[in-house]
Amino acid sequence: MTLLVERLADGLTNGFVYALMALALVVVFRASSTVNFAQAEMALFTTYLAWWMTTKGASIWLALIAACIVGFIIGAVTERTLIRPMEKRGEMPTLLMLVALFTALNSIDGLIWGLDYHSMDGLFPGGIDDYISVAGARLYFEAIGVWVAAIVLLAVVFAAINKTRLGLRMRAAADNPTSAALSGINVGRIYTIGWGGAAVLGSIAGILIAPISAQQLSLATMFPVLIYGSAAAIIGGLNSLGGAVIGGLSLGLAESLLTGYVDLIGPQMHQTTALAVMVIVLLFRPTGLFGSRLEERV
Amino acid sequence: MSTLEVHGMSAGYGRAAVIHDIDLRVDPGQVVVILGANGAGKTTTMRALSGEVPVSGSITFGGRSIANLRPDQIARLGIRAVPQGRGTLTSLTVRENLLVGASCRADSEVEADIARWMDAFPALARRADQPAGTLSGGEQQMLALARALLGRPQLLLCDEPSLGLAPVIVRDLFSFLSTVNAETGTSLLLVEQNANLALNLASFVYLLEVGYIVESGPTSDFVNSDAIRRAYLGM
Amino acid sequence: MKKLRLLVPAALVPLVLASACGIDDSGDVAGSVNADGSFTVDTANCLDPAAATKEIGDTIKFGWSVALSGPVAATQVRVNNGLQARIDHYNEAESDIGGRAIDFTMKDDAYDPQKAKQNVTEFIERDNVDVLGAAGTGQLAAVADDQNDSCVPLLAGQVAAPQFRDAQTYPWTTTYLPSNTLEMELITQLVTSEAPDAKVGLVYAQSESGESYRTAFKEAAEKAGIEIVVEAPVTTPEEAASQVREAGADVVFNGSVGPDCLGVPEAIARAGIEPEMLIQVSACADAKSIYQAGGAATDGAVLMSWAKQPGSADLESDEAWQEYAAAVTAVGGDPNDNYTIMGWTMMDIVIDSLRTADKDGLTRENIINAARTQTFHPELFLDGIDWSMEPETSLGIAEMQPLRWNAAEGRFDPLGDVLTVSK
Amino acid sequence: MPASSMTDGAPRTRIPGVPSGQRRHVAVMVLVIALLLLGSQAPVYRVSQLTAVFIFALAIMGLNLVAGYGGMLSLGHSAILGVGGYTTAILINDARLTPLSTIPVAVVLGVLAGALIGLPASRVKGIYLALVTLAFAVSFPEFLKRFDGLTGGAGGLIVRSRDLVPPPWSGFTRAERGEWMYWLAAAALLLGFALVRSLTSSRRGLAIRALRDHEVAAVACGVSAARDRVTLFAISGGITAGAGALYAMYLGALSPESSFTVFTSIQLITGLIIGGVATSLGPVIGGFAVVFIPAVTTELTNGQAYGLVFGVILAAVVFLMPSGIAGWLNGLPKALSVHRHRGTKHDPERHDGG
Repeated sequence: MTLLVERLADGLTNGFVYALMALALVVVFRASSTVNFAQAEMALFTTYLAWWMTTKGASIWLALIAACIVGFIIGAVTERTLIRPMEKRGEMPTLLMLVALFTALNSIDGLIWGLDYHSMDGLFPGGIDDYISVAGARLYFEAIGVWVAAIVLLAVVFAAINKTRLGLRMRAAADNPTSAALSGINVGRIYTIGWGGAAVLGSIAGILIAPISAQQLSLATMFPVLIYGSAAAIIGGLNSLGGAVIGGLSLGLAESLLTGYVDLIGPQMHQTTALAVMVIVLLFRPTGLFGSRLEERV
Repeated sequence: MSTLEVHGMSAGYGRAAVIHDIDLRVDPGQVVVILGANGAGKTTTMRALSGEVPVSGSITFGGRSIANLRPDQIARLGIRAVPQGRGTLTSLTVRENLLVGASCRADSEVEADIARWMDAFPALARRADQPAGTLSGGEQQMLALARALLGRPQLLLCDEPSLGLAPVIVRDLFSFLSTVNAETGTSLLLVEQNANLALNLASFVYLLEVGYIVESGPTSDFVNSDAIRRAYLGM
Repeated sequence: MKKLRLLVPAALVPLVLASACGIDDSGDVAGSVNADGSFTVDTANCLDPAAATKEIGDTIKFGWSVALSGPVAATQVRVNNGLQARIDHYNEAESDIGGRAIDFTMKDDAYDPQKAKQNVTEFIERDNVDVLGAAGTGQLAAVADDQNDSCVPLLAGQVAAPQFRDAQTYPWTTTYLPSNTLEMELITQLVTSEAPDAKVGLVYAQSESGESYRTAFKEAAEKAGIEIVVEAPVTTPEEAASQVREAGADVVFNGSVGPDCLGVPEAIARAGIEPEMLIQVSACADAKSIYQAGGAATDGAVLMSWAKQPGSADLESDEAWQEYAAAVTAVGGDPNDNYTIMGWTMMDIVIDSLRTADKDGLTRENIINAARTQTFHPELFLDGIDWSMEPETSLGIAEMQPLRWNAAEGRFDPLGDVLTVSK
Repeated sequence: MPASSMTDGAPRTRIPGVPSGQRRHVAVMVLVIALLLLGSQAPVYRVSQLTAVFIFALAIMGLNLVAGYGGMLSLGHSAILGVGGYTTAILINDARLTPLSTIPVAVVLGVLAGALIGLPASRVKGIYLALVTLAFAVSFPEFLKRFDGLTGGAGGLIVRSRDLVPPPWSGFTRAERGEWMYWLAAAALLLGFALVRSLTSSRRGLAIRALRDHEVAAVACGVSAARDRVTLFAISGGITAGAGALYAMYLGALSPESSFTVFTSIQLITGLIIGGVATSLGPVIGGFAVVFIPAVTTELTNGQAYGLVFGVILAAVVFLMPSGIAGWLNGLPKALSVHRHRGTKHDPERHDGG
């Protein structure tokens, strides 16, 4: 029982982080019909920035705000300078731009902050005694904090997208850019904001995961999150916001339970497990579980 | 005073121009129709005016040049287009579609306008909270019209509103357009294949043939005119 | 398509014909062990035997292929500081190998075997280096054959894998890191003496090193009659800790490295386990980033060491340490870094080999002969522990001192005597 | 279809059976052999570097079939490269086969691996396909670790150089293994080149390009989209796995953590883009890029800047040379000659004016 609770809790913690990353990917996909391969590396950059600020004495919350601002700028500038010019050239050049950005950003992190891994203070108390006991399992505030933060963030995002004027514009631009533009919506600006917002989500995901990641904060911290996040986004449906969250949570839980309980899969194969689920879903439902139409340009 | 004035406008795709050296004018409150056969360049003309296609030549609206502005800039200046194919935002609800139409307005009368157009189109009111993708073709056309009107445009561009609709619905649509024009004073620029309907509504006509304006004049000049037949048959 | 159908078989036929016979398995003799236990390498197999026996000129060219970029470069750069500092110290203060200077070059292989091979080929063929170095099993695997065929000694390779210790297979290669087999055997000795009848929880990383620790520990535990109650992989430290707790282990061996050096002890503490003994591998020796950062979670953690640990009380009065610290500071490194200490001692050992070889004339042949039969006490090794190479086993480090982390004092304290491998 | 805009295939009007064309072929062959001879005389480390270039070029050539001619971006070719490499290494070490005889097996397994990775291509496209192939790339090292009895797990495999001696009939001695590998890799590259050329200029090849550029139309004309896509992946897999086999023979060491990760795929793609997508020379140029750019940046900066340089070059090429260096070279004569009026490079956009 204790083990089960612990595994569920672990799965949930990871699942929420995957959900945030998946949500960021979906927001970008809805804007530019591409999967932002550099999403995790943008997040890594801002997470490093936040960590660096804390080493200089800034509070982690101040660092979080700074990371979000810088994240927004990186996302927005990327959209304007690298992605928009590729719009007419299609999927492949866009992807390649993102691969280029991915490589370059990781390299820049290394150049600026070195190659060491760092332990980073979290937003929530992380001491050995900061836990509550549930069925013998210790649920640490760090993990619970991630859940709460993610839930709040998701609620804010969903409210913003479904209840605000900006959200309406974003949905309109994602649904039919031409109609949106003819209705007076500056679609380009909406995309820029979308990319920026996605990068903010990623930045927060990074600051949530880095303190509890097995990798700590290092150049390799965020890439696995991208893998799981994109698998979650695909499973949910690349243009479905709700699907991303469900995909992320179920992937986190499935990963924890399957690798824990199913011997055949074994511990070596946990990324493979997630990706196999993704491929199977895609083969049967090419648009994911909750995705609508497949982007098709003839 | 809103007046659309077009001089020497050419536009097309890539380097090949589809329409050449077009002159056009729409006065306040006026209903103008562009008639022409398939492939004459009607849709290109509309897309040029709404900013979707790069143009050369001069286009002014209310004295201000709008040539090569972005579609959203043109829309915000008061020209709204109802595109061919209706451009329904399928995953949004009917009500949200209408709100998108009003998304650039900061006044407090948006809800009143929505109520007004829903009154005019009860079908929209009945399905206000359903995804717009579930509407029938005729309902989507009305939604597109209502969405455009929610921008309170001074000029409405309608690209073949009758396309693919049953005759009875088309009649309703045109009578509605006439009401709108009368009640709000919105100018209309229509592109139509259905000449009879259009001529009933319009006060001024342009004939487009393979990219050129070949004739123009008040509607009365064109009733039973050979020119219209020629424009359609391309003779 | 027709053309295509013809092309494929036309290409395959000669290849299949060529395969008619299998591989000839007869091996070459690499060298011989003399009556006095020393080693004489056989230069007859060298691609250029003359180069192996030619006296080295005024400069000893030394090429290292290491990761300066990529994921493992973090720790590697810290090792490199030690290497560089030792070389600088030699060139500035010693220069006692026939007055020669050492020209030391590092090339980045980004932990990629293909780039390592490229680097070593350039070192051998273009730069004409006299001594080589490499780090990482895959990298050494990609270069060892070329390097042995060329008869350029590769000394103190930063590798723990045992296959490179065989003097008959790789006569021109020596490695520095103690084999995991040896370390695990010493750890089981410690467990037997300190916690007899312990139920051991084996935590291992799913990496090359992790798997190798796991295998070696299981073998050693079986010999020593120690019960392993669970083998928990570090999918996440939390998952591993949960499994250890469920199995009721009272001694935990953490066979993982890198961030898990700290991650696993923290997860163990957080899972509410208070093991009698938490044993870490020697690669997890970094006091600052692991033990100080770990707080209560790492208090009392045990590991094996052969080198002096930063933070020990007596370092202030240790002249060799002061010399080392000054040199490392000069290259911008941190003396209180175990990886830097390691780099320094590695180079210390190489320089000693060169010195010894110089007595018979500094040739590549004599260098490797000297390195294969070497007894030496690097100043930064713990007292009572020597570097001892003999051609039969090529262990180098055969003894270690168990240390226990004392969180209150912020240092490692010795735990019992120096342990030696049982013959 | 988007992919076409960056794959300016440089259409050439060639009239079959005209002798001048054949003479040109002979001239090109002579030139190639002369260049290869020249290369073989370079210093040993250079020859070794060129061997690596040829091997990567061959791997990229396989990738070019799907990503270039097929318009399907594959991030899974690192796994295929690994299948080839591991097949060769395991057959040499465990079955004691001669290195050469393992190549056909590696190619066949590569064909199967390619078909497997390409199977989803019959269902999903574009970005989705890229993610599916990414899944294979990420999973491959995990599979290697899972089945460590066969693959050596995370520690990898070593093939001893004495097992890699050139065959006696080749005339090369053990000491000349480097040169032997140089010629072997060059021969394999030429073979791959001929194969891709004959494939892409065949009717099927045209159909495949049609599929890439105008799927609906191509399917309407009787091209079987699903089957052709999978076939293309299979052939591509064979070629890249062949490169993998050579890689194992060249290097003598395989390491799952460093040689066959998704970053290798990214490297291959970068090479292809820089060289020129859907051009026949692109992969060769790409091979040079993949081997020499890191070599140069390492010399200049020693370390971490390598990724930055690679990223910047990739972005710059995508921006400035949409069809890569090969495409740029192809366009050069045209650009230098008199400007022709109608030769627009851009795809005509949809033309649906009313």
